[in-house]
Amino acid sequence: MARTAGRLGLHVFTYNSYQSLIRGGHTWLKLRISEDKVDNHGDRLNVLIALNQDSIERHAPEVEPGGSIIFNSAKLSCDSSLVREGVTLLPLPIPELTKDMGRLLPVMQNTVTLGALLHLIGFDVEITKALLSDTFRHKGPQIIEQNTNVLGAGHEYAAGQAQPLKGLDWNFTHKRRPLVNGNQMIALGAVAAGCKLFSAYPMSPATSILHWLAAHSEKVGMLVKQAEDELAVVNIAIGAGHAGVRAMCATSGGGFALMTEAIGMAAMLETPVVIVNVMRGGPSTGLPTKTEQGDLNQAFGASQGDYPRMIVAPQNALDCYNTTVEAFNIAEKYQLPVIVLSDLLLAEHRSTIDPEAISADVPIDRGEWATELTPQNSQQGRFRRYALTDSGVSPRARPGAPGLMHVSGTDDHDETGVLISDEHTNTAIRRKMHEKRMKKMDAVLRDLPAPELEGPADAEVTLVGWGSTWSVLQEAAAKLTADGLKTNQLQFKYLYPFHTKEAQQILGACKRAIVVENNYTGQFERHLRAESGVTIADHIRRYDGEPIEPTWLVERVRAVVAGEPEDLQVTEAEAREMGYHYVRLYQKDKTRPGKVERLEGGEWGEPVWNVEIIGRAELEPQGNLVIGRDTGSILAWQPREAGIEAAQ
Amino acid sequence: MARTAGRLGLHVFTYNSYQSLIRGGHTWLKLRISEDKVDNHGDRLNVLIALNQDSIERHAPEVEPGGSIIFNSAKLSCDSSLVREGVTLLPLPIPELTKDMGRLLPVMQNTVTLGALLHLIGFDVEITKALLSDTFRHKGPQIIEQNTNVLGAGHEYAAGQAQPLKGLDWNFTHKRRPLVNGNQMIALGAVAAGCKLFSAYPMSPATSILHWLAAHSEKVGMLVKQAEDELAVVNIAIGAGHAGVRAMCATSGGGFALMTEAIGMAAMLETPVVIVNVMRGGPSTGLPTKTEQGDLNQAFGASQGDYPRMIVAPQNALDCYNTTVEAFNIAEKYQLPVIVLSDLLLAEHRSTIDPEAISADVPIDRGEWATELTPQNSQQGRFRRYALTDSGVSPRARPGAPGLMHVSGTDDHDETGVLISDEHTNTAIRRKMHEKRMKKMDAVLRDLPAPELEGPADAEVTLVGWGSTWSVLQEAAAKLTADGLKTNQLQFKYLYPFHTKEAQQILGACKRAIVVENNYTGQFERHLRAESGVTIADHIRRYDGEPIEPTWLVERVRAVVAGEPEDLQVTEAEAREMGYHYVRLYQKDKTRPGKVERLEGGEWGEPVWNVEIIGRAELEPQGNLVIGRDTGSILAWQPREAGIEAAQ
Amino acid sequence: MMKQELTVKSLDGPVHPDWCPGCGDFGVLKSLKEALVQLEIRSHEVMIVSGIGCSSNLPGFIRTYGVHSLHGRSLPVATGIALANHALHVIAVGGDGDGFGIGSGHFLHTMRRNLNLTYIVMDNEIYGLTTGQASPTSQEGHKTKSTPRGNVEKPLQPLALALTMGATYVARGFSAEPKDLTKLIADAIAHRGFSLIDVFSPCVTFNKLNTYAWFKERVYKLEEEGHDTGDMDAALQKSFEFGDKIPIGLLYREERPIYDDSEPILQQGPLVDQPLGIDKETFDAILAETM
Amino acid sequence: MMKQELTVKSLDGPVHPDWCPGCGDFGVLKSLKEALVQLEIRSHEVMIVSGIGCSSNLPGFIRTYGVHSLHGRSLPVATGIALANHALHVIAVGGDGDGFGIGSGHFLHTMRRNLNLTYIVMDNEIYGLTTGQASPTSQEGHKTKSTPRGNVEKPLQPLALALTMGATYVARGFSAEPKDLTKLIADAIAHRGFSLIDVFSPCVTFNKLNTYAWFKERVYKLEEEGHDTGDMDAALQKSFEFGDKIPIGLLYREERPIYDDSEPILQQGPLVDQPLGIDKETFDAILAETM
Ligand SMILES: Cc1ncc(C[n+]2csc(CCOP(=O)(O)OP(=O)(O)O)c2C)c(N)n1
Ligand SMILES: Cc1ncc(C[n+]2csc(CCOP(=O)(O)OP(=O)(O)O)c2C)c(N)n1
Ligand code: SF4
Ligand code: SF4
Ligand SMILES: [Mg+2]
Ligand SMILES: [Mg+2]
Repeated sequence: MARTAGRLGLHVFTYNSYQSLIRGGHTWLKLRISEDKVDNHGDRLNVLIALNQDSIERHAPEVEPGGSIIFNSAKLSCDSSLVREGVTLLPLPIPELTKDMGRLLPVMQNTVTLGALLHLIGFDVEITKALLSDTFRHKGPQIIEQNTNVLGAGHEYAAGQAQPLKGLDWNFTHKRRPLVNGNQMIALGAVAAGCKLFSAYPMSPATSILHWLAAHSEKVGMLVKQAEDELAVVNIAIGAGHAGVRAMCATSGGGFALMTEAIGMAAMLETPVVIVNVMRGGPSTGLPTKTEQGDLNQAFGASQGDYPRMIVAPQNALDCYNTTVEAFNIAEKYQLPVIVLSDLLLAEHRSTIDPEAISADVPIDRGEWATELTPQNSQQGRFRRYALTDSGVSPRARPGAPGLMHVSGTDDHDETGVLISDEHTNTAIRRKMHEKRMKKMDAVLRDLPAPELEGPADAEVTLVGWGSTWSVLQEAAAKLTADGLKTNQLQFKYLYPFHTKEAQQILGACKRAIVVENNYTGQFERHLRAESGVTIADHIRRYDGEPIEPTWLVERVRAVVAGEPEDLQVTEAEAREMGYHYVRLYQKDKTRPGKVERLEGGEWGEPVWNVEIIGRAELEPQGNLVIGRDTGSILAWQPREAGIEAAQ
Repeated sequence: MARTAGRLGLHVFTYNSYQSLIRGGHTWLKLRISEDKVDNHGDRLNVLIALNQDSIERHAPEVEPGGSIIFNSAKLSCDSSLVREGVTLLPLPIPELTKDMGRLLPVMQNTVTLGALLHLIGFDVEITKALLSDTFRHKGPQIIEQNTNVLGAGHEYAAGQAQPLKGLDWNFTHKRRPLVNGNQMIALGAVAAGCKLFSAYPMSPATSILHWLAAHSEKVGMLVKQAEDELAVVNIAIGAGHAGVRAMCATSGGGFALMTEAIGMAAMLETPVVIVNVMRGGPSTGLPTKTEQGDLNQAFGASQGDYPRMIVAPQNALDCYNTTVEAFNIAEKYQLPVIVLSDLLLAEHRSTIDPEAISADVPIDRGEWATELTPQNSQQGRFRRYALTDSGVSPRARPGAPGLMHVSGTDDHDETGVLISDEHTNTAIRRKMHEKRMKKMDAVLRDLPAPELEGPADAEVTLVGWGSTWSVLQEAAAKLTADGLKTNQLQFKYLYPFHTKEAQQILGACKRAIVVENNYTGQFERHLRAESGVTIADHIRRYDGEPIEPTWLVERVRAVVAGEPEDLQVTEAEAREMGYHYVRLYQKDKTRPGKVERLEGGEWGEPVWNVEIIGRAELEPQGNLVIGRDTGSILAWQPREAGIEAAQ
Repeated sequence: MMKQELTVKSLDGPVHPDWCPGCGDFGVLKSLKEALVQLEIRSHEVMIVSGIGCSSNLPGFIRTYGVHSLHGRSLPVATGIALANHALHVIAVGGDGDGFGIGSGHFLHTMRRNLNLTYIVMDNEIYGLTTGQASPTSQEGHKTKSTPRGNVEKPLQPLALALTMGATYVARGFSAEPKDLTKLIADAIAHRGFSLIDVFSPCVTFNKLNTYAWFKERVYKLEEEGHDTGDMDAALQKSFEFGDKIPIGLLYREERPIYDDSEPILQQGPLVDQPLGIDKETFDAILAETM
Repeated sequence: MMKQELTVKSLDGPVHPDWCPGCGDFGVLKSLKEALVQLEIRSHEVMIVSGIGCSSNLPGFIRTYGVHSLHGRSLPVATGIALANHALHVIAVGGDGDGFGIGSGHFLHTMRRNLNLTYIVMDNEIYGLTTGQASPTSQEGHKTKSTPRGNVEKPLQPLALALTMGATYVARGFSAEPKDLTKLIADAIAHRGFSLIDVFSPCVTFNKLNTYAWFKERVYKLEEEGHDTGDMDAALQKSFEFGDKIPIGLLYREERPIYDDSEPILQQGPLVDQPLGIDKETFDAILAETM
């Protein structure tokens, strides 16, 4: 579907919600289509395609008036109490529609619904047919035919039953655009930047970089190595970097923790390496398939002592490409580790990019190299690998080059690499060598563009964000501005070294800033304060595993501006979610939450939600679940009759 | 010597400088004796005992007027140009003095000099003799006799040659005081707190905790386990903590890096554990035997995501004891990891403590436990190990207790421990569970005493420090105050959670604050700003591996107050140090630095030091070493004659 | 509530396993429950520790104490628990990636210690949870998502490694042979010392090479061949057999003193039951050492 | 300057080794230099990678390229270097704690890969640099600072492990037998594939048990016993011999394809010499996959 829209010349963004398990769970996919570039999945629903009863119950209420709900009427039903006014139902009798088309694979259900969807949103069914032909080419004409027939059946049936949605007036440019996710762009960026070795150990949501590069390895001339653990992974990359090739590795938070000691080593050896941390929900194993911007503390605090490095957080899929290229250049020019902080939102969600915006021809700066021993670069005939220079950068030598032999060590050392902790700890050399290493931070900063305000200069509100949330903030700011509250945006991409002065200047001039981020403690807000001294009083944070969404954000901004205190109580929708979890555990799928009532709940020590649990089939009440509004605790299960499992 | 002073009822502090190698290198020991409690080694030298020529050359100029230099005149000589006026030389003809005492071990040279020292500082030689008898009891009477004779010989000879130093008028209380270092106090604190399992992998400067506990294991009933690496170490400790015993592990920065993933796990499992990081010079392997306060970033940034934990930095040896006890109580009460940030300065340097100040009888708070399943602590017959409570603390169950079976997982989970990322990621439960965990931070903070100003309330200058530098700052503040610049001190021990409000209030009222710390980037200064928004403009930092010393600090404070810009140029003494390194490498020990001259050095692109290198025996000039004053680079070696190895 | 009925059903966890239908791990879970019932071990006396992986989800599916720890760290966590409370039956479980890849260092050294631990590895020759990359036991030539041209590393032989490192009970099971597997697990739990059971537990979703059929064609039972489980040389030889014929059953068993035997502190009962702190006399004696 | 005289002296590092007088590591350093001279390898073509430990200080004492990396990580760093530039002779060196303790996981998996690497372990059965704790090869009963009542863990047998994991050149040296050691090292460097030489290299300061005399009493030369270095079973048997008699010399040697052979990218020469970036055509083709 996304690719159909892409071929029609529309912009697409998809968001895929799935669980850390192989099968089952509640998984869904959001797809957003627009004529303009979209970099987030939004949070309004026009069409819901429900593949199971659960999806209907949970998402039907989200469909906007004027929208539609498509489902297989042979298996599912949609209670009209669940939908808002103005929403039309489009039940498809799938077995009937496809009965003449041979034995269908279960996934072909989806193809029927896709056909119906194409009608609803006014797309050309032939384009999708062509796409299916491309996709199933290797499976032979029979499969292609079956698929296109099934698609056609859905399309036709829908055309007979429902009107296309109103207000959708596409301008199909038919311009083809790549539909990519951030992980692909990091992988491709590494290829273009001349990375020759990629090492990895699988870890969601970074794994697809490994998969993509392994699959393309020969074609692009990159050696891809899975190793025994992340300790090996990062040390292999550093070894390769030391030998003179561009090398990268990728992981998520837990794997990154194992890499930290070696990151400090890279800085000490002055060896370039690019380390990608695709963040997911933490702490610990956390929420392996959910998004979070939760590893800034870890990235900054990686390894012991003070050492030079860069931390950068790309802002959208295309930026993943450019950031990766830049990461290699900084890493080699300054001979230090570069940490790229991406996240699950960027990594797994595909969007269209303009082909003009991306080019194979990228700048490559490999930094300073010595090629032979000279009086200037040597001391008593030995190469001064760690020459104390003004810039902090000392020319490297490629191992294998005649005459330039030296030892790079993790103990502190003199200009030729001789350990100063070994022979006689030398405080004077230590001081200057340490200063030399740290000097590079100033130079790196000078290479990086400063953050800039986007949107109206005279805004009432400035949304401050970092990394992947760029487009969400942008859209929210635009909406708020359109609705009368002038809002602009300051997005930080370069986290370390930090543009202290610029941050102070820009934020000092803002009327009211709000930091928006996808974590609990406000790691960036703290980082900003630490680096610039700028304290921002207001913040909006999300830490339930879901990305920040534009409409959600707009509402929160309004609440902040109105001075409404943050309400951490369990919402009605959340109480319902908790109810789903409870009945799934203890009543299998025979029941579901019904009415949800707010009680003062004196006897419970806190206000509570009283969630009625009803039978899924007959909708008969089965009992009540009492959920604390403050704590979120399941305080009691009160069965209507003793039948359904006993009280706690 | 230190113990002699201890037995005389004096206070002692020793500082031991050694290298990361087993043999050789330039090692020295500083010993400070006082009637009042001393917690640092100071930085003035009254008596120098030189065991080799190097020590004379390097340290003779440091001896204060009125002081004395003791050395073996059979092997060493002291050029009078090296000493300040008013310093007396006390050369000991050791072979002669001891020629009738049988074959001496080389270390007995030291015993002779010790005898001489006792005379100089007016100590009773008999006390030391008794100590030697105690020490060598297991070696038999012959050895004891030999040792006491040798000591006596030194004492007698000195008595015949020199007057005791002036101004030393000891009040010997003969009160015996334990002479301990921070590592011993951490070990003993763990014992007293009821730690039953200690796991470790050797790493300087934490190793002596392992040695001490291994040696005392049976006596104190603690299981001590060396494991294959730090990953195993921390996970063993967490496993033990989970099973219900108090458990601790200890390491330094590099080992800590390997522990970080598991620290996040402990927070997620809500398992108590105490992790000691004895900091040393970084980054990477760095300066293994030198001190630094360089791991605050790492401690704070350990592991991915947001999670509750405490970070605490003890302030002296005695405080190591109390801090360790407190660490266990916080860890168990709040079911979270506690990181103790000690450093080499505390760990390896011994000082006397008052025996009354330390007691075996310490408070032990094991937190909340469930002992049986009740309707309140269960749900559908299953223990709610992670009950969502107001305080954030959920009562634990000891594995093995009937009825309370549950699974503790690192994926996020519901109240009974069922993974919410597994069945159906539940954003509502996630949100409340995450909030519950983080709530503990507020509760921990309430348990911790806030930092307080020490010294005059109306001071002109406030020295702000953290952890081990407490006594150095205190002494410097006292000196400055005595010299007319009223100075007080604010020392931070609790780093996370942080006393934000108190820090703001206290520092807001200070006239001029200066942050003093033992690292390059000012990790605490940044932490303070991040946690409290308080920006302190002035700082004094040391990062050459040596601890901050009171007189050094006093001078720096004066410079800061006078508005003198920080000068990072190589000092004359440092140029000399660099010279020593150079000649050791390339001219073995045949030469040494002589005159050091400051040149503008136009041709070198920076001002330079011209260090004359002279023969050690004849003091004849051999050539010049040109050292950049800005970069510290060895710019050239200009041999006087072509004889000594060729130019670079 | 305290009284426990010893049935497989009573050991059911709160949730139904979310493994793919047909996953080999179902068989391992079932055999483990049956072994516990056979041994009449009460469920609160059991602690099951896992790492991360499909197989490592097992503790959530059985009603005992459990820790679902970090990828690769089940053995050190289990070690800590076993040292702290040796009255518990501590069982570590996990996958081949977890135990033989990222956890391989711990695997080696835990065996040297001969702690009283049972270690069950659900060996599917693949990384399941991360959707199908080569594992340390993947065969040469196996095309996976991380080795699209075929794996080129020699597969690790867990049983050979265990024998080399001093494990005192070394066996291989197959989740399609539930009776044998149950007996192997029961004997392993009863064994005093470190026991390893490497279980062929097919991943039906991501390993299309080492399927049930593939194993069925190849496995044969050591028991039926008169293999001498006390003969280290014979065991070593069998441990390398991995081709057209692959042995299952008990390879080797030996009685050796366990770690606890040589640790005086543990002679006084479980650590967790021992008193906290230090008496004044000992304390003063220790301080006196420093004066 | 470019012209290199191939003498042991020309391989001297900038500093004299700071090992204790009598330390076994002196012998290893000397044999390594001699092996390089014998093989006529130019010093700039050699990369020596170590971890942390007394033994790991070796790269500082020889004039070749060197990386003195992290404790336990010499093999992955060496792997990265060898993959990046297989024209270099990559030699990893370090101690028993470094290689068999904290680095044991890498040790196993590097051998599975059969990269063209030489690994020399200076095995002194102790942690030297940290002043004397038990190492994985410390013997049972050995009293060290961390095991004051005697070590209770079964010592790891590096050679058995290497054979089990597929190393293709497995040998043991003794630093007091410099001629044999030189030959073992030279052959190992010349060997195509992963070679391990476990060298008894006594720590005269902290290991008072496994002294020169202790080893001299026990070691015997495999060569002189007619040992067949192509016989895996015989090698395995010898690899466990560690008592009154301990074999030294080459245990096993085998020619197997090395990692590079199966990696098409490396057929085009060292990675470090290959062009950077991607041509427009391939780039466009890749983008087209996503449209
Ligand atoms: C430190 C770390 N690295 C990587 C991962 C990602 N990860 C989760 S499970 C797994 C491998 C699973 O394979 P295996 O242990 O064989 O278990 P299976 O799923 O096959 O049962 C990996 C790599 C992780 N959770 N933590
Ligand atoms: C991560 C980490 N843990 C611990 C250490 C401390 N450490 C340095 S060397 C060493 C062991 C040395 O033993 P071995 O490898 O046998 O070398 P040897 O000194 O005996 O030659 C240890 C534990 C370290 N540097 N890094
Ligand atoms: S992916 Fe494989 S291992 Fe995981 S549950 Fe499915 S079949 Fe089992
Ligand atoms: S401590 Fe031991 S291993 Fe280290 S240099 Fe001395 S003798 Fe060698
Ligand atoms: Mg597996
Ligand atoms: Mg060793």
